[in-house]
Amino acid sequence: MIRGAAPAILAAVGCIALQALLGEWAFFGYLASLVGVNVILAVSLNVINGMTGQFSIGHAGFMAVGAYTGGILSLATAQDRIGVLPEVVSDQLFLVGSLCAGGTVAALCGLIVGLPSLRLRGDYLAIVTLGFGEIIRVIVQNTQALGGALGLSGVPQRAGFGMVWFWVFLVVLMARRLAASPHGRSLWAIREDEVAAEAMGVDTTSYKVRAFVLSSFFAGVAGALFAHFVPIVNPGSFTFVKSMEIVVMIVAGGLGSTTGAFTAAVFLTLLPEGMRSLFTTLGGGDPSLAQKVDQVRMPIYGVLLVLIMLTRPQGIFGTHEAWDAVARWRKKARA
Amino acid sequence: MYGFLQHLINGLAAGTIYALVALGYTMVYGVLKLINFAHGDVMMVGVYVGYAVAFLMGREHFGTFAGVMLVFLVSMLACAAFGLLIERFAYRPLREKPRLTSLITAIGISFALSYGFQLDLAVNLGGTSYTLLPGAASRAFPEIIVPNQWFEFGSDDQSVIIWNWQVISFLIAAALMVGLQLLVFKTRFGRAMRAVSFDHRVAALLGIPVDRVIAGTFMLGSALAACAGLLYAIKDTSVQPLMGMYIGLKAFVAAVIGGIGNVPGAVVGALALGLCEEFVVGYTSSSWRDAVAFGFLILVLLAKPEGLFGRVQAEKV
Amino acid sequence: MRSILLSAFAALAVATLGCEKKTAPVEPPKPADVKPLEGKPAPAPAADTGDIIIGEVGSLTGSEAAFGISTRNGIELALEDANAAGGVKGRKVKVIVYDDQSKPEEAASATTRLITQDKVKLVLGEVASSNSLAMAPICQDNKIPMISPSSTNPSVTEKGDYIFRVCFIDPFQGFVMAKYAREELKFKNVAILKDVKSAYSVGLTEVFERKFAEMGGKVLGIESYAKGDTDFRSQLTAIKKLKPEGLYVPGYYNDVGIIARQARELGLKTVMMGGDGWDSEKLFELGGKAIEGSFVSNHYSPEDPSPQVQNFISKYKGKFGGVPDSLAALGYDAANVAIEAMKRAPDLSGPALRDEIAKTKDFPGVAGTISMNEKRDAVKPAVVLQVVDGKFKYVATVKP
Amino acid sequence: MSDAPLLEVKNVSIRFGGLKALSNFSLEVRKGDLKGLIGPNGAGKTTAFNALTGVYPPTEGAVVVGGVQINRKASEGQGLFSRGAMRPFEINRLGLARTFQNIRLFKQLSALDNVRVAIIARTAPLFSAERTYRMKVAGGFSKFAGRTLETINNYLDWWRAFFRTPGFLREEAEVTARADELLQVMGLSHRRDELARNLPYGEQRRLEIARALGTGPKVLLLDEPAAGMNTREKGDLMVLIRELKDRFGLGILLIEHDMKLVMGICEQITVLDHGETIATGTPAEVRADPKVIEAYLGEAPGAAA
Repeated sequence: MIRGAAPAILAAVGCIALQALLGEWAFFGYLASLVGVNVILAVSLNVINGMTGQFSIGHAGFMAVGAYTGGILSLATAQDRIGVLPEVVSDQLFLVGSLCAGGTVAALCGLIVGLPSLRLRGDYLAIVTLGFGEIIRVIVQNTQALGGALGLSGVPQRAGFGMVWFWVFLVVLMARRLAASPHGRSLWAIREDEVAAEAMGVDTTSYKVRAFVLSSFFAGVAGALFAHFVPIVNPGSFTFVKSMEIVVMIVAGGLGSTTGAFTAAVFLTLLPEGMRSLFTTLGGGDPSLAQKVDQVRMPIYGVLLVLIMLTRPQGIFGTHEAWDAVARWRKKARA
Repeated sequence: MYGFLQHLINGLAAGTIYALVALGYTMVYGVLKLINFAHGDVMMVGVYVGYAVAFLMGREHFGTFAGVMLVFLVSMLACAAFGLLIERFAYRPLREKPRLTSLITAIGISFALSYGFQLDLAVNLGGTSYTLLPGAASRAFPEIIVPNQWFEFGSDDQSVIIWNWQVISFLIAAALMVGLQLLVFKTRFGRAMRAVSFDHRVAALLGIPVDRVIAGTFMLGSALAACAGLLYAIKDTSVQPLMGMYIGLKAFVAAVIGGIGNVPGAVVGALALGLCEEFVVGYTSSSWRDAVAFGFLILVLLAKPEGLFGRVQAEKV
Repeated sequence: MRSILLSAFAALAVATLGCEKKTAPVEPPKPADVKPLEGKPAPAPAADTGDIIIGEVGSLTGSEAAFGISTRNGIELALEDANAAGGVKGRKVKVIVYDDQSKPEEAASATTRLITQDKVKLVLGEVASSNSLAMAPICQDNKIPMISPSSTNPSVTEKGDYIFRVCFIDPFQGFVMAKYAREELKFKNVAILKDVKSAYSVGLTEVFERKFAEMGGKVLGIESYAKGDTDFRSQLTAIKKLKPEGLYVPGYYNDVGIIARQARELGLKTVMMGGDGWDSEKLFELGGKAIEGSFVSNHYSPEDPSPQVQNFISKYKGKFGGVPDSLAALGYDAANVAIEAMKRAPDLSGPALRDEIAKTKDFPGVAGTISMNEKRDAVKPAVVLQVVDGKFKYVATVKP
Repeated sequence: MSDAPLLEVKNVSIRFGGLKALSNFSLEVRKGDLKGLIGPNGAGKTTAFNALTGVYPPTEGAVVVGGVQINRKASEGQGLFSRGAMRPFEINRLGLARTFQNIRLFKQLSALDNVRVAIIARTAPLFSAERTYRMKVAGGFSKFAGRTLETINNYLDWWRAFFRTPGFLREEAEVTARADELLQVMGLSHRRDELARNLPYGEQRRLEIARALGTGPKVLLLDEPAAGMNTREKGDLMVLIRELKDRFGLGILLIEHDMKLVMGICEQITVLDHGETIATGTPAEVRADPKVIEAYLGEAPGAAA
């Protein structure tokens, strides 16, 4: 057990060190956090869409649940601290508490949505999850206690990119170990052939619901992290478009490939920012060109998606994993 | 009572417009098993084409039968061509690939269109500037048909109003739906469509030109969308690049409620959705409209997972 | 497994017991990780001779794009003027504009980038309050002053002492219209149609409703819609039955234009009233004749005969075509307040600029004379305009 | 013990709309039985299998597996409010496993993983699996509590996988060893790490049997196990099926087109035509039955499908 948890502990140490080293570099930190949140979302959605083959397009809804739960908890405990600990440590402990709470509430929502709807066939499941995401948004928008349309502001900004990337590590580790476990095999089986899986004694509904709950948990954590480094939690951040962006990431990366989802999330999140830099450079430092071209980013994003699909429909990685390639390579090197 | 009647009429009228868009979704889903997320945006393109035609045509032809027909026809034709183009270059190459990839392509096209149309782009030719892309702001749709009260029943306090656009859209929608039903069940093309929807590989073996049938379905669906879009623009008097996304989503919901892939189902689903939304707006608040629409959808699916009219497709084992 | 669960519970229990209130004075909690940049030498020697860079974040795409573009135009014009007049301290001022797609997280990202990568001295923006709220804490933490041209939600400047605005706030605007409706138009009863999706509209409604009632009027009913709706006939039918003398619609022009048209179609002949969200050329295109005779509260009137305003308008027309709306005017003012502060400031460090902006008093802006109050909100009068012949016509000024 | 039927089918009928795909089908399988189900194309053989394994709940009649009736209530649909027939996986856990006419392997998984999916470890992380099962069977509140405990078990199980606890690793090793054993029995050890879709046709069929055996069945239903094989392969398969029966103590029911194979290994044969059972008996009896000959007229009897 201790050995099993070792990578996570090492990662925690590594993330703290990284945070300490690069914490000064604010824009990098912010961008890294944004990328990290998207990676968590993509890798977790990949568990349900990629590994289990169920098409969910309401991930932003679970993210919203996590963001608001975590945000409100942190707002309520902003002035509290654990007496015996230094303030930074205590703040981070409270943050972890908020993150877990956000994840748990999102997971509960996942259970409530998943139990009835995972009996539905693919496209129908998609529309139910989409509907759920929209319903969450409307509820938030109409609830004054959650800040209504203006959103929740003043959440203590406690999440550094070290914390975000620690969770990224956790979600990737989870996905990897899940994929190699009996659970993961059952999920793959459901993806490949639901009828056969059921005939082989796999309780497909139960596995699907559990995959959904796990996926929602991490979406909730991602949302809660988001609330702790973006100064305002606004219902506009969790629209259908956001859900779509995450779906796009996992499909572009290759459905079922955790490393693919990871890579695509990093790439697609940095793409707009990168285009911004590129245009600034091309414009010879003339910012007015950059700002004109800034507007073209979204249409280009759309066209790029079409092109990726046309040239590499199985996604960048297919169903392969980067670590499998590494393992094969090492095997070959040894032989 | 009057209020109820009024809501009933409004809901049905809104429903007929949803129905026209939903038909496109349902038909494409029927033949390709593809949720064409770009459908709403094709509709938006159609509306802008209509806008341009009306603008070029000039104000004096507004309200005349010929003028209105011209706007509708040109916009529907343009959309059909546009649908054909999308099918040919974005969907056809992916037909044998996993369905998700086409879905992502559809999303990509939807993004490109709805954000692309938000750009302000004009070219200067011979001193006059021509707008190529309309920009983000809403624009007033030319009054090719001025919305007015066609029929009012009751006194000033308590009255039921029927609008001219309600009657027009109802008539157009009804005519198109009957036509579509005839097309699907009485013509060679319809038979080919049904064969393709059953299994396009087998259909190809039987000598049905699958590519042409699918392309035709896309064109038909896109033309219907353009028509619906114009009716919508006349009703709401405005156009906006993001309009397609929302209406498209709603129409998709309607198609699923009715049982996606089923033509009468799409119509019933759309009417049900229109009524449901109208009553929510009328009796509670419009901010809850979307939540209730989706809630309604979820309830329907939970009770009847294949939609109201969808058939349970027993998987062959 | 069990032992682990137990120890987890134990740890939780200890954590709960060990919990106590922080003894530190109540102060906005400092983020643990984003370190302020104060330790760094702010004006690098080499940069002293180059251009002065300021940043702007705006919605150039997305649902609020029209506002963002107007604001950008105004700022561009102000910088052009300032540079033509010799710049600040002999240096040219340049603005870097980033689009935030009307999304808060993008606004935060753009702000961080402006401050840390582009090393701007000052940040302008945003129009939408929710986006400004995303930017404010970042500027505050980095001690870079931020001036919002037109975020009217009160909470924006509450985020810290580096956050300013050159416009009045929502409660004032609601008050202005209530006062005008009750005292000048002598309305006894009104109805309200609010946009529940926008905090702006909800805020204006609240104040209007309270003030109008305090002044002895009666609010017959409040109906609501959601931004992006395009069919308002249900709500308008309900309002028609109430027979109000006036209808207050504190929304954005996109919606208002359509609302007005549909109201007229329904035969609702009530006088409509609104706020600065109405201000756009597009309103007249969308609303057409239906909007005629309505009253709005606004930041400025293009009819103001003062040479400064007319000068601004003619330059704007020359460069961008069309009459500048109030967002352009406020963008212009915000940039000018910033430039003036930079001129006065001994150096261009954040704290120095902050102090100078806070000292702004009786600054002659295009959109009214600006004085910063202790809450860093501009204290200035509002104008009431009426729509006549497809144009806003000045009718009155209401002082705070 | 051994004389109680493992699978008992009583007067089962299945209707699709107006079409009666199967009517009054009855059958018993006991330990050590090797029975055959034959009939021309479209006779309802696969439909019968689907009825037994819970894919389509029977419209009428009763199916009893290991003493438990699997179709308590005939009800269709898959909505929230319809409960009744047992789900296929539950039936499988009662000891009924099957293969498919059109091979339905998990194509993107390795041969080993295909078998491992079927081997479900019975140890539980927190509450004993036996106890939760007993509680669930007891019914009433106890059933609810049992389900809750089982759910908790299921969720905790993930964390065992996540932390790679010693118990988890031991169990995984056991599962792998068992899967390897089954692969070896089916002569597929050399294909262990290959993707199922890359296996030759005959081996895919054998892998399907290995997978079905992985679930630890008492009764094995084989749907055309020899389809697409050549004569030699068929002969090998015949031997193999008999071996499996004895080695694992199974009852086997198989569908086959190839008369020679069926006649060669089955002790008893049921003949279906248009959903009706037209004959039951030993191979010799069936072969002589005039109705059977009539049903096969026009179709060359004995010809490979």
